[in-house]
Amino acid sequence: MDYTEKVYDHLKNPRNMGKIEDADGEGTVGSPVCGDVMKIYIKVKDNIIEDVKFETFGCGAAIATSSVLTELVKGKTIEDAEKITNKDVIAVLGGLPPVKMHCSVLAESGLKSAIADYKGKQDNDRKRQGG
Amino acid sequence: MDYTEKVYDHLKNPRNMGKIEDADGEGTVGSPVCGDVMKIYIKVKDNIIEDVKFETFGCGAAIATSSVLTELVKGKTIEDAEKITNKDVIAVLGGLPPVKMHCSVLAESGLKSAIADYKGKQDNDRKRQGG
Amino acid sequence: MIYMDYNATTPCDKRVVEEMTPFFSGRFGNPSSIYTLARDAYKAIEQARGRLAKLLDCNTNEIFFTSGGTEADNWALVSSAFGLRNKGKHIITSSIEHHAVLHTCQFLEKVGYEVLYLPVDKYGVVDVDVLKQSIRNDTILVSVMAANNEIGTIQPIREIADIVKSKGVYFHTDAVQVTGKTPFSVKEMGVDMASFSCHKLYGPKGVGALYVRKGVTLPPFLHGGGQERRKRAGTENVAGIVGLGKAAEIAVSEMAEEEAKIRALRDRLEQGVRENIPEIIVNGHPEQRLSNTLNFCVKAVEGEAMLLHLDLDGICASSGSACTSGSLEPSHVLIAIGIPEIMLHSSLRFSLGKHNTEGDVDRVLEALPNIVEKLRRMSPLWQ
Amino acid sequence: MIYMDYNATTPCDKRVVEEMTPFFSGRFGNPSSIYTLARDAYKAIEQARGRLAKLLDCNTNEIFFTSGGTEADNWALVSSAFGLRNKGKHIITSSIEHHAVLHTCQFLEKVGYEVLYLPVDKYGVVDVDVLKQSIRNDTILVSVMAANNEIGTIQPIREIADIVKSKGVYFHTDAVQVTGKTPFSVKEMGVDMASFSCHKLYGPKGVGALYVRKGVTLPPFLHGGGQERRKRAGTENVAGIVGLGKAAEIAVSEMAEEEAKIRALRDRLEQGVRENIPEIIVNGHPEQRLSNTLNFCVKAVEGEAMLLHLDLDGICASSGSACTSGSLEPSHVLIAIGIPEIMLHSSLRFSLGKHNTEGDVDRVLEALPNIVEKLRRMSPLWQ
Ligand SMILES: Cc1ncc(COP(=O)(O)O)c(C=O)c1O
Ligand SMILES: Cc1ncc(COP(=O)(O)O)c(C=O)c1O
Ligand code: FES
Ligand code: FES
Repeated sequence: MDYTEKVYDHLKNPRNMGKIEDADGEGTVGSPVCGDVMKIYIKVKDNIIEDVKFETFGCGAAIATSSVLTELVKGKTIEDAEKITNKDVIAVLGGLPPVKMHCSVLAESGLKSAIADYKGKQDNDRKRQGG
Repeated sequence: MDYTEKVYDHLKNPRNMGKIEDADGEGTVGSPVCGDVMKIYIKVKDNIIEDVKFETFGCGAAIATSSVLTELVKGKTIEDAEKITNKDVIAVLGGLPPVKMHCSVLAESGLKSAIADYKGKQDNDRKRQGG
Repeated sequence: MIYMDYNATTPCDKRVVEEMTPFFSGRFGNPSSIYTLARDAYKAIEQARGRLAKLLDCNTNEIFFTSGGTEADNWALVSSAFGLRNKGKHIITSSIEHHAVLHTCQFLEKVGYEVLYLPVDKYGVVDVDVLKQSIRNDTILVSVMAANNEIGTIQPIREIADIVKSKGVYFHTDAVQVTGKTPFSVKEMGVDMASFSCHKLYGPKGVGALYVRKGVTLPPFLHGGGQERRKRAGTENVAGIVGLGKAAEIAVSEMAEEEAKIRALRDRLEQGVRENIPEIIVNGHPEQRLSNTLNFCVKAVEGEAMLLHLDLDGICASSGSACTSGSLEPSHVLIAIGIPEIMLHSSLRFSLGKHNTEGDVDRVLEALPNIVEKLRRMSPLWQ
Repeated sequence: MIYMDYNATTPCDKRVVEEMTPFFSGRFGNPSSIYTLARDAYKAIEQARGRLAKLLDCNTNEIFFTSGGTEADNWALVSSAFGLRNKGKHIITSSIEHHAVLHTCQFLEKVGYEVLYLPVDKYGVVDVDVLKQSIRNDTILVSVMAANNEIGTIQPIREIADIVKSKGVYFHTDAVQVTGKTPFSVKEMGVDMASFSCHKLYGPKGVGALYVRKGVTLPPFLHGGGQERRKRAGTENVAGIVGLGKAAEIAVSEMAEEEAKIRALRDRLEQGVRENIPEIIVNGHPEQRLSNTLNFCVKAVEGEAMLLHLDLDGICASSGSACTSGSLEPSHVLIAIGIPEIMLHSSLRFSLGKHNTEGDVDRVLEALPNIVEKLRRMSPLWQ
């Protein structure tokens, strides 16, 4: 097994690590029993992801992919963010060991789940506003 | 597998190697198919083995034991010679590798067979002389 | 670099390498050949056998060299099973064995054997009562490891051997982790077979041995030439075996002193970890444990993440056994001792050795709490 | 000392030892661990795999390292047999295989398999017609060696592979003796599995490899940790594998030149023996023979006696295979090629290698006739 330098870089200096207390969307995926839990927080303004943060309990690949994902997402529209896949994340990292490929799916799912949460809240808001 | 120095000594300088053309007794044991053939010749005078020679087709142990045997036998009475066993031969050699123990039996048998041949001839002579 | 993964492997002692080296290019004869060069290699192997026999406290002709602990385990189990198949097809082992035993048992299950995996208590000690009740008429082999590689728990081998042998059943122990760390006499323990691996005691990888007590009938596992008294075919790893012999000789004379020193360092590390990192669980038996091993779970932090950060700080450790580091399954040993599911991915193992110093321990105690704190700050499971 | 027993084993090339040495004490990590030290060892193994793949002309992921040729042979045969037992229990091999194959077949016979041992002609070439007629619906494996260790005869592997594979049966070849002596491409030969041993090509003893063609299903033989892509458990013999890689690399670049040189020396020796020793029989195929091997029977003289005398003159040779030197049974290979019973104990094998010179050959030609004469004078079978 062999991680790229990029992976180590994100391990050492994870980008956008932490919570957003008043997040507009929030997604949790994985389970501690499986050895990986990831939480993605997003702050959205005018359909643009203005801020994003992650929390990860997981292996090196899980941490690095969540860190990269937040970098890719920041400043993108919701629609563009939804197009980001684990392949994009892996490409930024310069590859992942074969046994670790699945970890990258976690980050993609985490983001999808946060966006779904955001959209759900939007709908609710609209409904409450009498839409 | 490990031969003693004594074995190598007898290999290099086999004692009493060769034929006795007018032997009083002669014994052949073993078979080329089994990988070992030994021939012992004895010359007897007044019940004493005056001369003894061997020919051997066989492994290092076979050669060394036949060589040692001839040394032990020379000058002994028939009765004393008959008492010589493979253990005596092995003792002189300072031991033999376990897989080679059986080879020493060959020399003992060769001598026994030569003595039997000698005795048979004696009997015949005696008979012929009207015994 | 601070190396604290001696249960995974050890560096060769310089004296071991020195003794091995001539056998590569100079004294290179095939021990089965007949000429002087070859007999020299043969004698070197027999000298090594004598040295290992001293460490294990057995006769030289009870030792058979193998390609490592894994082959020794496979040999003992598979050949016992095939050799005794007319007597029965029931095998008993423990649930915390090394994969070399566990996966071999699973193979045997596939080809028609029945295997019982004994439970262990929270310290990892085999339940001797269950063992007693489980031996049947068709039980052909019991295999319980002497010391566990992950948590270090030492089994009551003598007691187990007494029970097993009173029923006329063969008893094998995987002694890979105990050898060279603490005295272990196969004779006193009363075992029938025992596996060893050289790279755990400052010798080379790829060589080991199986002890087979005189009187035990064990068919060969590797078939071929007549090496190792027709019990283990294959041209001997002469240099490796010579290394094993030297490593055993060194262990005989230096083990006691090293063990005391290493235990003190391990205890210092354990105390420091307990004091400086909140919410951990130390695994394994408090006393009946390898003197060099410290295994613990760190709440809300994943094992590999800690290892990678330790590596960035120049510290080599493990999250369990080396063989499972690349895998994603939680440790079967931690499961067996009842660690809560949520902690199964949070283990860390430090296993110390003779090159470690107090300075090493202190540097680990400096680095680790920061790493844990950083990862906990990142963890959605940490409040 | 004149060493002419390169088929038994070879001295390590200095460059091989040089490359291995750092992996004992410095670069000693366990390749399965996660930290930098360990990844370094892992990468070294993968580099070695690449180098061997070049020599064998295959993909890197088709190579699995073992503890030698014997383990590779056992693995290929035993695991094929168990893995395919539902398809059939019929195995075909030749009557002149190395014991690592023959004794494994005998083990399989004991546990319920049926083995056919193909006859060979007077040169030791397998009877391809018998092979053709012998493949049945329940045949699961054919194993024929690439080159014989005793007499050097090279089999028509490509032709055999075509026949075997046209019937949908797996084909394994013991390529231990051919590797590094003459080019051998597993791809061109079309084999499914092939065994190799490092100590026959100027590398260390106790390490080898099994080639398993992509697409071939072969269960593991050694069970345990996840090494070698879960196909061969056991902590890797890192130094040995690195040595194997280097030996392979050297073979790739130097083999052609060495082979020509060695063949010339062997031919000089053969001619000298024919001219100076009456009543001999040269064994093996006149052309389809390893370029380094000369095996002959000397009428009325026993093999071991000649070897011991050669040793006293500082010459290392063999009477057949190294494994049988200690044994008392005549060579099954010589029996199979029809050597008369009375000559079976009279064989001598010289196998040359890259350190031999014309001077070596001439000294052997000086010594040997005298030895034969001396022993013939002593022999009751010589007139
Ligand atoms: C308890 C135990 N058994 C067996 C083995 C396997 O030994 P080896 O790596 O020599 O194959 C190991 C270590 O890897 C071990 O710790
Ligand atoms: C043809 C052949 N097969 C297999 C082997 C066994 O290889 P190893 O000695 O590495 O176990 C040898 C040599 O010993 C051999 O010559
Ligand atoms: S997140 Fe589970 S192994 Fe990487
Ligand atoms: S005489 Fe037959 S092996 Fe020695």
